Amino acid sequence: MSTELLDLPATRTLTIGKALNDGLRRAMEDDPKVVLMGEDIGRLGGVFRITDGLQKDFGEDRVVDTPLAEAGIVGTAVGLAMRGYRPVVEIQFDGFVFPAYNQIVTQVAKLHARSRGAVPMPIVIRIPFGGGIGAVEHHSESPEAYFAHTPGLKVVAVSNPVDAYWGIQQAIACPDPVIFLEPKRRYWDKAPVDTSATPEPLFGARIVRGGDDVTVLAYGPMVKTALQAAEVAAGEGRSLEVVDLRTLSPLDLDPVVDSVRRTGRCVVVHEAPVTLGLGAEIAARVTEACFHSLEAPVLRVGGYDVPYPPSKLEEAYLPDLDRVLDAVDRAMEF
Amino acid sequence: MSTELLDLPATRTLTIGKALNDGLRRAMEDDPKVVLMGEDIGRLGGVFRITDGLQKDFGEDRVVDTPLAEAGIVGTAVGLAMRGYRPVVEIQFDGFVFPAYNQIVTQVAKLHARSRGAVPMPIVIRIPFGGGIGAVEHHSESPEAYFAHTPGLKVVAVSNPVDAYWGIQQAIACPDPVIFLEPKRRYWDKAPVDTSATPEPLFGARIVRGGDDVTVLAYGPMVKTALQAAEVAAGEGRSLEVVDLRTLSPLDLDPVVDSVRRTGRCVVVHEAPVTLGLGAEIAARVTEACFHSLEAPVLRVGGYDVPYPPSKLEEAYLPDLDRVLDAVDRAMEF
Amino acid sequence: MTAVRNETEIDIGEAGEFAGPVPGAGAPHLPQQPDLVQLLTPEGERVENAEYPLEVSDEELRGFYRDMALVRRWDAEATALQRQGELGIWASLLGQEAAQLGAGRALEDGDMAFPTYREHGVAWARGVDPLHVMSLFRGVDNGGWNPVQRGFGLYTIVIGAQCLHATGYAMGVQRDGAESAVLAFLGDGATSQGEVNEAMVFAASFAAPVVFFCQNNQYAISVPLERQSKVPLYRRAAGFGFPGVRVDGNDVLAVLAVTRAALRAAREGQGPTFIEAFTYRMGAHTTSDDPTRYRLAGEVEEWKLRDPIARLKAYLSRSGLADAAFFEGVDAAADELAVRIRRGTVEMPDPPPTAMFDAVHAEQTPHLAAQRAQFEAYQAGFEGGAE
Amino acid sequence: MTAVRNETEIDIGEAGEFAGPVPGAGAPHLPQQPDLVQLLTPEGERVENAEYPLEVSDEELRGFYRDMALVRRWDAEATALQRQGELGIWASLLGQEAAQLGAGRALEDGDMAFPTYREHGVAWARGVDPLHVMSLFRGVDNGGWNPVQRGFGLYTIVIGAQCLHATGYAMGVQRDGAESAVLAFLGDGATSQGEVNEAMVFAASFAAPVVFFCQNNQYAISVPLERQSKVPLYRRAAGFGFPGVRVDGNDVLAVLAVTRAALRAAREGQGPTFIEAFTYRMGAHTTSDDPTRYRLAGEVEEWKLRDPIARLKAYLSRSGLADAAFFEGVDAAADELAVRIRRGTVEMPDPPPTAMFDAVHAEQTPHLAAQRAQFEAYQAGFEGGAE
Ligand SMILES: Cc1ncc(C[n+]2csc(CCOP(=O)(O)OP(=O)(O)O)c2C)c(N)n1
Ligand SMILES: Cc1ncc(C[n+]2csc(CCOP(=O)(O)OP(=O)(O)O)c2C)c(N)n1
Ligand SMILES: [Mg+2]
Ligand SMILES: [Mg+2]
Repeated sequence: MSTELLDLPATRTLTIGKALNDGLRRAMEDDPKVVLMGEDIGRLGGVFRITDGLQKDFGEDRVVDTPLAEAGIVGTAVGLAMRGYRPVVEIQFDGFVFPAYNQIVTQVAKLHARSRGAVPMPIVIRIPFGGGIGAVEHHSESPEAYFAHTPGLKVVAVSNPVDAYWGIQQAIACPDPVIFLEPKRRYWDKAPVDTSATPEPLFGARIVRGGDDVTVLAYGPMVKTALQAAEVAAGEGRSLEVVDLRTLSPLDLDPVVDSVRRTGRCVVVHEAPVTLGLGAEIAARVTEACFHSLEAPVLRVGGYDVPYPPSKLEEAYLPDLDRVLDAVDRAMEF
Repeated sequence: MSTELLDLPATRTLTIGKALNDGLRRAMEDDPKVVLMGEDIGRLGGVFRITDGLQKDFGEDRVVDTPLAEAGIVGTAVGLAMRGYRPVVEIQFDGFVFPAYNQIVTQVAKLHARSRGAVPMPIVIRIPFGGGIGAVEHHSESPEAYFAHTPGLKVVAVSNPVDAYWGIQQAIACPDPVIFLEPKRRYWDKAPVDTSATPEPLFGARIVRGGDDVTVLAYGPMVKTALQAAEVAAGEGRSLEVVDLRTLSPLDLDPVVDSVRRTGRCVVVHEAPVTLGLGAEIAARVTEACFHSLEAPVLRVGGYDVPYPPSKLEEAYLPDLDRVLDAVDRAMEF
Repeated sequence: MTAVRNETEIDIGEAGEFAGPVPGAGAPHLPQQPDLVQLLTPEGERVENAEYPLEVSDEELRGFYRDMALVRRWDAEATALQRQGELGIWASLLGQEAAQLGAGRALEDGDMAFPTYREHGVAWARGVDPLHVMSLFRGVDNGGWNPVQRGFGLYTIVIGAQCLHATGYAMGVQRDGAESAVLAFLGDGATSQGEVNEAMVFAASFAAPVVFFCQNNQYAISVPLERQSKVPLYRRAAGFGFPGVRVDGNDVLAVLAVTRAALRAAREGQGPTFIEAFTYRMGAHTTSDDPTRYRLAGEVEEWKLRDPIARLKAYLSRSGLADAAFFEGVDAAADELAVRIRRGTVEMPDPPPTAMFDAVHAEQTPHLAAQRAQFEAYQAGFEGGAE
Repeated sequence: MTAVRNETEIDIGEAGEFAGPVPGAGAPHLPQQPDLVQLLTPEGERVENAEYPLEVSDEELRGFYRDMALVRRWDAEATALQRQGELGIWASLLGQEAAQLGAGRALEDGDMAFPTYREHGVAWARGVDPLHVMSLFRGVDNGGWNPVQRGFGLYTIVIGAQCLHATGYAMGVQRDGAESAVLAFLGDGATSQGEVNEAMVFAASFAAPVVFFCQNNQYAISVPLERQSKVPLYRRAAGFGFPGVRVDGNDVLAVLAVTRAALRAAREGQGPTFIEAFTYRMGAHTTSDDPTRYRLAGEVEEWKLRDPIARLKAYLSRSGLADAAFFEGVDAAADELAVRIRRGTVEMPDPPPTAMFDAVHAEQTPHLAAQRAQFEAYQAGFEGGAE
């Protein structure tokens, strides 16, 4: 087994992609039951190289290049989990998770409840998600709401290298199934990661920028966009509080509610279509919890209710800092 | 071809099940391109007998007993639609739609957009949905939010024999794919149906009981529950306005907004888990549209965020009139 | 080389059982089927098959009879209980006792089975308490046994999903270096599901120690086999690169021998096998079903001639392995079992409503804990109000 | 009857091509493969196959060369354009020209083809303007041709989904009583998808006039064929009850003959056929891929000896059917095509952003109309603000 990580300084500047790779490596070193499965994850190291080098170091039994069948990957992961393994599945792109949908919704999500707790399902399903990379159809989607609506699943989205490094290890250690969403267009974003630190809990939101006027919620790739918007807003004398939701199921809304009670205004941002996107749930819950504090309805900035468009149109489709600021303006004017 | 319907009086008392059967028959008579497909829909007439007698009268090419494979059914329906047919697919139970999920989300929903309108997808996917029939796992689910979150699909839910009779015909005539949800535990509910009337549009909500204090929204099986609640509330001097949403995608919220601007209070009821159920979207939109009229947040009554429980627990799980009244009380007290 | 169209056509013709409109009906005596492993004829005569030698003690033979008779009695009692409103539904195994007991008894300690919703006979063989199965059909839970401990998965209602679980479990067995095998149950209808075929792809690709045991009971609810496949199902396997075999599913000895051989091969690292147990669903699909709508009474009558229990009884009697006292003893035991099952079922307490919140996750979420608390408060308030 | 384990093992041994670690690499001269239909050897010699007699005119032969050369030139230009940032990605067909043109030209008027994302050669044969294909890879739209009018479906990126569409379309052809057939394209990797196997179930069950044309180019991105199947893919079909055949996918004549025969059988009501075109992806999976990570250069070199275009060129030259002037003419036409494609691509206008709202439904919803209007107002306000 490799000891590659041991010889390195505790704090290094890592991309999200490399942080995931290191996190996976560390999880595999820590627990021999961790098995990675997916299409092209072995020799190729995955189309985004997130599993680069792991098959070489851990062998073909622990980093499994599977046949081309997503239901098969997730369904066999269920069996491996029953046998005491901790499978970590890579779905190559967001748009290709649907062949596995039946296994995820009717089996992965339900087996623990079905067995009244006798059968844990410590499966992680990694999905590079979201758009903005100029890809063809099915390579830019944001399917998180489908999973967050499904009881029995936990859903997280990371936005930065630190959360990527710790989050993947925490998701693997979690005894429940976790849909682990990776912001594919931010894979190359860098930050220093202290691998000797004590990580924050996986299932918690985090205030990433303090502010007074409007609370802006985002997750995954949109956190950066929200922060950019806050920067611009600050220049215009407007103070945005930005929350990285981090966990989408369960949602951690306590810090959000505290914030909105202070600011009185809330904007949620995501790439997924607005209708029944995470923003809908958040709006409903925040409104209920903050009814008497709200100066404006919770406003949502998201993808339009259309199939993800051809890449020449994705800039118009995707929320950007201007659309966030537009929503902030509308919230202020309400 | 049968002329069974011609010899009957225009107005008859029909169950929802029989109204669907008559509606399907009439659609098949009107358009030779209508083809029914599904498991056990032919000789058996479907497990709920919704297609009873149709194979006998229209033959095996138009009422097709398929192999046991939902992706296969929906995927071949796509091909038939491309060839100019209007396939009407029966999914035997809500919980068995997931093997077809990939075809529905990545193909049925997207082909019209993918082809820039060159390929219409006039497919109807009929799903008996919801609980309350004392069934085993996977036979009592409410998957509507998964579809309503998917751009490109239209989603309707019927609650009564009149809408069943006309709705199925309108869905078949619709050039777009329609997820057609049938309230399975109400299949045996009866009402007079005037088959010579002019039907209301398919994609519209309807106020089914006027009231002043709280607007209660429901669809499918919960409409009856909402009406029962209104009846009891009336006895207690409280006046509920009940809206049958009828269409879930697109939502028709104009009459809802009008109503809530009057009542100032709104409760949404559905069987699906609350988190990211239709109630979330409705709460978000109604709040935005009625922000200054609302006396209380939009409250949601739904299934809990757990897998649909074993049938001995479904009474505790499912919204009933008491839970609706409890929410009404909470809305009044806010 | 040429396309295999002609070969295939000839093959279909030879097998012959698809000639008539009703599968099997044209061939009431199974030995007419050239590709069927059989060790006990419908008349109860023991025959040998060189490929599948079977040593089985007299005690084991009587045990099989006892098992099958008891399971059949259980099944009848469950059907009666459903009629009386004590179960929500029941999926009868009537006619499939030999397939299930033969397969179930071929399993060894450490092996794992993944059932559909009809494998009560296998449950029995694995030592699952029948009341755990009853609680599922009563709507109390989804089956109360611990699957891994019992070596018997939970019933799986989504057709075919368990075949992938079985294959994955077998991949785990492989990684453990264990000498165990996995048995995946499926129906004839299930062979059409994509996931089942993916399970065959994975099993073949990884040479996983899994055996697919398909009970071809001729119907998927109302849909006869021909809609799923025009060629015998056991041939599906060869196209995926592993062996398929058809066994007389109403012959408990043949099923035992064939399943044992396949499991042994799996344990020895030879990879998967597909077994088609040719049998018949003598009853309705479930208690909700009305088979008179889609099949003729005559067909059922013909299959009665191949009854798996009568067949073994004939053999036991004829060969002097069991006498009237033995059969009476079994009947008495069956009656006792029925009483126990009836009493246990009707007395089964309803679960507490909060149970639905408790096993959703291994680590309960604050959200669900709060929802549970609200639920309890609501229930309590309601009781308070009723006081 | 017995399990077919031994049969299967022998079969695998006979076919032999799975012996080495690299598929096909151990057998650089295809005639070593006993189960491969071939009409033109890698050296360009015409051979006969009694099952697949082929009459083809000199003009047609030259046409095939021209088609393949032009399509290869298109492919090279597209790769270059991607490198220069004019396309988002490109999926090269390099090495698969014979498979695609042979299959494409076997189609008749009224037939329908359902491609994956790599069938540029089939698009060409169906008369689709290359710029429609380019617009997809440029991100302007998802392919601008009318699929039904062209008899050529839109590119399908979700692996295998189109096989069900093809089967359903064929069921429609059947209902219309039309004498047409449908050709479904798929890759070797796609054979593992459940939906593809379901398509085979449906096609067999309804004897639908559909032919599955699998280009086994030995890889699914980085994953070699052995991960999907240990036995030759064409054998998959027999298990579903219809014929399978393997053809030399780098031999345009053999592909034409075999595909024609299968389509004819389909049109005549004989049901589906599965064709495995044994070929090789000479380039990367797409322009995003780096094949040096998973395969050796030597393998590619060996396959160059079987190049489909060189092979036909050798035959045409040797048999005097084409002279230097002809080949120069083709080269000139190819250059012209490349210029047209380059110009058309770089000059292609971006679509108006509102396009994303316009074809979601056949009947626009009020909701989407409102969202579109908001979008326009937002865009306008933004432009106003920028002034
Ligand atoms: C995915 C899925 N689709 C449909 C059903 C409904 N259904 C329950 S049993 C059954 C037939 C199964 O037939 P077969 O596989 O032959 O098993 P058998 O019931 O005969 O034992 C069907 C269609 C289901 N349970 N799951
Ligand atoms: C359902 C699905 N899963 C994964 C992918 C990603 N992907 C694109 S091409 C490909 C390999 C396809 O291999 P094969 O079928 O052999 O076709 P080839 O590319 O070799 O022509 C994969 C895994 C996809 N497009 N769809
Ligand atoms: Mg069956
Ligand atoms: Mg390939």
